[in-house]
Amino acid sequence: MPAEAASPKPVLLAVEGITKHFSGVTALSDVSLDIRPGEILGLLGENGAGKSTLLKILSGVMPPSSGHIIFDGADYQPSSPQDAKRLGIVTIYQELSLIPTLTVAENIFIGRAPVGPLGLVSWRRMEAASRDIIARVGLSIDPMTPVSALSVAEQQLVEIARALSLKSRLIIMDEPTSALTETEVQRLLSIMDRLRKDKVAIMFVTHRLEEASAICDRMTVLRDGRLAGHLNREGGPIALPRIIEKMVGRAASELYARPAQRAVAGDVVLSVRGLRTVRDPEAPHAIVLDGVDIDLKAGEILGVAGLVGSGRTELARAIFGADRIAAGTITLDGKPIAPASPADAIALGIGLVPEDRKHQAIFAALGILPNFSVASLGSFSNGFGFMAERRERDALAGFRKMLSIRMASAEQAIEGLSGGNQQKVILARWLARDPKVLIVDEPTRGVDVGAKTEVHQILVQLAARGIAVMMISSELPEVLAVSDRIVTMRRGRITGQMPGVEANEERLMELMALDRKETP
Amino acid sequence: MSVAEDQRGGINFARLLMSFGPLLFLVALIVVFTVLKPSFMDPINLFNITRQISITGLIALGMTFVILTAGIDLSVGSLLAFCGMVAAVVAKGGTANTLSLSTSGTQGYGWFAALLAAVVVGAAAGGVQGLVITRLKVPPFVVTLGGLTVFRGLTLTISNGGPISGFDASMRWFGTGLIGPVPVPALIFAAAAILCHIVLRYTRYGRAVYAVGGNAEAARLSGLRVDRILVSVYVIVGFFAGLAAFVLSARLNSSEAVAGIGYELTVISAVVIGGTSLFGGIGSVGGTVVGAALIGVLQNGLQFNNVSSYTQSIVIGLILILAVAFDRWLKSRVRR
Amino acid sequence: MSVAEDQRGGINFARLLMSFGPLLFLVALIVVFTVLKPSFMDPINLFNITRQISITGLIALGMTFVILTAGIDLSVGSLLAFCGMVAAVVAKGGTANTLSLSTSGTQGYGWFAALLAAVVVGAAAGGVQGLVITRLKVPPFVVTLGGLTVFRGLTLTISNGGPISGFDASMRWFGTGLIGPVPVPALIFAAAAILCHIVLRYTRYGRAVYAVGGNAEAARLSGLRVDRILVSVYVIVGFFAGLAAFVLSARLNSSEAVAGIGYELTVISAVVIGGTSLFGGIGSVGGTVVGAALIGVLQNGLQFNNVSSYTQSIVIGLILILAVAFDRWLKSRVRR
Amino acid sequence: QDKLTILGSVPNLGFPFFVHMLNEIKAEAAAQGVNLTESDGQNSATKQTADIEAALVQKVNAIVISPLDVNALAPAIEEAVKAGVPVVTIDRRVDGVEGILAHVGADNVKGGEAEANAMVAAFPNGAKIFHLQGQPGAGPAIDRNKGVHNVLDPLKDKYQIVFEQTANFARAEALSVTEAGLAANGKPDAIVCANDDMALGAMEACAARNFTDVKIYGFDALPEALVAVRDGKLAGTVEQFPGEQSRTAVRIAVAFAKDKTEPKEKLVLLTPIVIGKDNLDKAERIGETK
Ligand SMILES: Nc1ncnc2c1ncn2[C@@H]1O[C@H](COP(=O)(O)OP(=O)(O)OP(=O)(O)O)[C@@H](O)[C@H]1O
Ligand SMILES: Nc1ncnc2c1ncn2[C@@H]1O[C@H](COP(=O)(O)OP(=O)(O)OP(=O)(O)O)[C@@H](O)[C@H]1O
Ligand SMILES: [Mg+2]
Ligand SMILES: [Mg+2]
Repeated sequence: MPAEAASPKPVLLAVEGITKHFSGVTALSDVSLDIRPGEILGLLGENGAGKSTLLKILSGVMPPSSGHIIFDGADYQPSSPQDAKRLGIVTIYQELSLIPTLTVAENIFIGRAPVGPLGLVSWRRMEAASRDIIARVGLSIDPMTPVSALSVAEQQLVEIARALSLKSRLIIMDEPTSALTETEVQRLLSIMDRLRKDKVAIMFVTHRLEEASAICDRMTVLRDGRLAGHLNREGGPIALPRIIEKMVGRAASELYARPAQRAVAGDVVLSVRGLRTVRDPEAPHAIVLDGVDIDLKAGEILGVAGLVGSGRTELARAIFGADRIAAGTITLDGKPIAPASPADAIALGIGLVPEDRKHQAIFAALGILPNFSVASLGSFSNGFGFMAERRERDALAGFRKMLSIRMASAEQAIEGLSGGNQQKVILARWLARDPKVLIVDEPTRGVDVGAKTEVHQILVQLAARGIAVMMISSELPEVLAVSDRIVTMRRGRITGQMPGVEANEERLMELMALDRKETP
Repeated sequence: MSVAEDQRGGINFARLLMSFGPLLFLVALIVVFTVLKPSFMDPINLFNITRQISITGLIALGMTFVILTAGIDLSVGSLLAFCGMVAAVVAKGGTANTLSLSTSGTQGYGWFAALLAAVVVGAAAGGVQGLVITRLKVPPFVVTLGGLTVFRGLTLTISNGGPISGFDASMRWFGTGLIGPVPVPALIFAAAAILCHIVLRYTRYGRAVYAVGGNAEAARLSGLRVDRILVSVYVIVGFFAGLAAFVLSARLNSSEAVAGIGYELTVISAVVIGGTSLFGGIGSVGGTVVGAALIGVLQNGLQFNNVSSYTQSIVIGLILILAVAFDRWLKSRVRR
Repeated sequence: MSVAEDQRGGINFARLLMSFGPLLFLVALIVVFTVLKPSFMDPINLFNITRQISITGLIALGMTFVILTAGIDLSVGSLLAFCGMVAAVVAKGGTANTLSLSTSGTQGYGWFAALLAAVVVGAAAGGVQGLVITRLKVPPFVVTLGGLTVFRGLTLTISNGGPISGFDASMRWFGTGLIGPVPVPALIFAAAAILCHIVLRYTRYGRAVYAVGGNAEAARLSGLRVDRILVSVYVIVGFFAGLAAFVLSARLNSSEAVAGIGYELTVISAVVIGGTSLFGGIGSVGGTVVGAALIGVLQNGLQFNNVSSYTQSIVIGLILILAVAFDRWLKSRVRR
Repeated sequence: QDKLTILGSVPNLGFPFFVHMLNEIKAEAAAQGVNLTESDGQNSATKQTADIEAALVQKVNAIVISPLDVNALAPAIEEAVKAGVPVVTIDRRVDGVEGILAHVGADNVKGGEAEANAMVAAFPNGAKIFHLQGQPGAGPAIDRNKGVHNVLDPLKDKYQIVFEQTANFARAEALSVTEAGLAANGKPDAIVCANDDMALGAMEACAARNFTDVKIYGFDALPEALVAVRDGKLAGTVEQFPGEQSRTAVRIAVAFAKDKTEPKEKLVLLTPIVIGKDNLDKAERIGETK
């Protein structure tokens, strides 16, 4: 007894010399770290550094090639996620692990639905309980909604809510905030703080360094699968430049820097008036567009800010012909257009990088090459319909360099790339088309800090070439960093607009939450 | 049944209508056939129909579990024949190719042993297929297609091609008996359907089946024992193939080596027409019952009106497509 | 063939091995059969095999397109019978149930018209099914299951159950002729396979087929006309069913109403054994050819050794499962 | 005016043999002035049972049926007998049911024996034989196979079956099976097939190899086979007089249904014969070959 009291903070989990090989790739090499109860450990690193791989090993999804793990003083070799769950290790995965065909409530109670006296599932109790659980993360949707009807952000919140509702000693979070806006992030951080006080250990992965800096007690940084070092909170939060230096291995360059000189925006290319979209009764809470007016000029980057569910994605999809329009007009270069399908919109010179990469953008089993060229099959083929593979490969090679895409070969299945690199391939897909209007929905979701800067530079370059770029983003620093002009949305309406140089986080937040003021 | 319930277990009118496609269609068919020939509604005929659908219906219940996990079982027809032959051997007390319809002189083990043998063999055969699917990672389509030919071959080998006929009255009761006016096979089917409905809707196991079908990887990450659940659904469908085999043998007073040929398609149609998605995660027992009834009513009704066999094929094919198209159309209407 | 090539068109040893599961298995089977009976390797027998697999093989080529889009076509067997009957009617110049095996006295339109009729009718029937799938949003399984019974009914109606027999020598050449030592059907199959390989591997259309099967929503958002592509694959499989029907009729010198029963399962097996995923997006023509050959060699080899038909069923079923299990095992080995 | 209605049920209208049978039933029903309800068993005992049940609900006056499977259809036929509906069976005899009005048939076992005997007669000094069997498990396949073996098994020394395989009653399968047999065993003297479709398939396989002197025997005496027999391409085919059976059955059923006329014989057995080039005129459907 006294011996235990002597060390008030024993190590909860220790990773010792973990190595993981995939065919040809070494994802982790001799990585060690530890975490104590009541501690938030940030796990940071560039895309493909091996963070998710490490977390998957900890949660029993895959075994390490070598090395071992100690949990609670005992050897820990989980053979499946259940083993981890039983020990109180709960994971929020980077690729969301909800069952789309089931309701929110069932997803929260998967495998542990409340049962009545006969051992039969009590739907009523399940509904009531899940309503409380999702309320904790600030969601107010009907728990009987199928998950397939939720936006990515809502799904991410459901996943967080589920993890929080489990009795846990260690919570592993792999980019839980990648689709969230400031409000939800703040709520999550305060929940994490409360858990810390309850002596729960949290391992936290994010590419948003401000968040990490704000909440983490310690950080472990990975670089190319190797341990780059540990950082400790000394008095104040861990400073960003220190983190970046550890991550990229060189001194931090300035991030989110607006290029001083920007071409003056040209004529209006795309103009939207009175756009309305139809309500989908499968998701009755869904905010639909309620008369949106917006102009997009050649050579400008228009940032679109808003809270989760404000209708930004809806706007993008409507312009792109992916969803049906109930009312309103869209004009491109002064001519009214009515794209009935994405194919029509693309033919008119519009491109869209969708927000849900896994379901809407990538062809998981296909190679990088076909993923890259799928939107430009016409320009990569000859008159007889045969693919001009050399041209295609050369183009991909160009973008690989330009976007520094980390990949083994053009044949590699895109599945095998880290999330950030997948995103770059999707960007390359649209850059190859050289569109007039490019809409990017959460373009840097899950993209590391270095690549993020690259993406921003690419967007700026595109604008400089005269392309009209509309960027939807939930990260205000990002919106502020690259937008020439910013509009804010709230409940399917535009609530304000201003030049990028005049904007700051407070003004935007106010406009994004405008109707609090509006309502008397 | 579940087709009319919403997720909360209550009744929701929009959903009721939405999920009513096949049921509405079924009602419409019954009305049409009754108008064409009022004796269609004769209780005897209606009970005939329930008895007729009970065999494929039983298997379709099991198939609902399998398809909910995004699997498929093509072996059910052959497995039915195999279990039927096993039941016959047990009931008659030997593999002798007994063609006599009389039971005198046979030294069998009684109906209970025969029933037990049929369902145990069915469940075991299903389990083996499930293990091959999960352990050797061979797709269900391939494994059960293999099963289709293997079980047929085994059946023919046991019986040396011929049927085994002539069971005692206690066994035959399960195929031909009545309780009040209701045929026993129909009662067995109804009881099994209610049981399956409860299992799928109100047990953790049932919800796990839906979860595995909705997204197997996510289900695994959520801590479900995906492989065990997958094996279990093949055990269930095998069990039902065995039960159906017993009822069929009792009804025909004979187990034939050629029984059940082509049943896999009828059974899968019933499930799919009932709204269960071949990609898993979506569907219900109520839908399957309606699907099975739709097929049964259609066949009986056309026969009743003396429609020529060739025309029957054409009409049945078209109406099945129409029924599902109507369902999709209804659902898309309700949605907007 | 594609199984051995990597995406660059070059040879990559790991990939070669990985995709070699069924091919290795095929080679092993051939070796075993040759050891059992050396005359198995007699060119006559080998050409027999190529001729035998050419009918289902042709349809399997078309089915590869369909399955690559995550679709399925169960109607191919019936459609084959239907197209064969149409070809016969055109070749014989009428629907009269002409039984004469000689062609004297018939006033037909010649082989070219018959061929044209078969493939046009096949493609059109496929197209109609494709439209029902995409416009009415009825799952392919249901539509083509409907098609299975509809086309059979139509065939029986045209022919009134009987065969139409006796074609002229120019038509029969397509089924029985030889070019050098090689049977014409085998050459047709080989040419079609090469064409399909090129289309899927080297054209824009082929890329689109893989994309639609890989992720239909992403394909739509990438500007592909998903519905058109879906319809097109059913047109293609229908075309091949028509072509196969023509070759089969030419070979048998007769078009029968009962032709092609159960072909859907053989054809789908060939595709799936060849490594094409029923969930779409993954697969190759080379794999399908190997799958078809595997089935053909297995059947022929067992018959060659006069294995009893009951045992044949059992062995074929087990070996199909084994071949795929072996393939999965190889792939999982290469992966780590 | 109460016109009588009878049910005419055959096992599978996918096969020309049964199409002919049903056509003859139809013709005789028309001649007798009764309504006919048609039923196609579609190769499924449950379907044929269901059809009988439906007919009983509709109160048909008599049933004429060729059962798909004599055992599996017995309960349904028993039900009909219990309901007081006269039943006449054609072609395949149901043993276990009391009270069947009459059976008109030709025994498939006898047919198989006739077929084998014809072959034996053609090769008095023995022969090397291929045997193509019907669909495994199907009634006629079992019976015809039994008949062939009844004759050939005792003569094993002289008549060797070197290749015995099923071709599922299908022409395309018979063609490829025979091809395999020819490649494996060389040319046989005779090929004995369980139906005409398979015989015609075997014939194509032999023709492709120029083995024109192989004697091929079929079963069912379909018009197409009769033509081939006439042209010397098939050696023979077994005639079971399905048309005659059908017409007789309908006459018996209608007579009883009208005024309870008991049939003269409860069991009318027609002896199957083998049709060769010399007795083509005995074939029931020779008229259909022009
Ligand atoms: N299943 C797999 N098969 C092959 N390689 C893989 C697999 N999973 C991951 N990798 C590789 O392992 C490396 C580490 O990937 P991991 O997903 O752990 O990165 P990460 O740090 O989580 O990146 P991100 O920030 O982009 O999510 C990458 O190079 C990736 O390509
Ligand atoms: N594919 C979809 N199917 C059904 N409903 C959807 C879909 N996408 C979004 N929604 C619903 O529409 C609403 C508006 O979401 P939208 O994605 O347009 O907002 P957003 O401003 O982009 O916010 P987010 O950060 O959630 O993407 C959400 O509440 C969501 O429930
Ligand atoms: Mg990651
Ligand atoms: Mg969005």
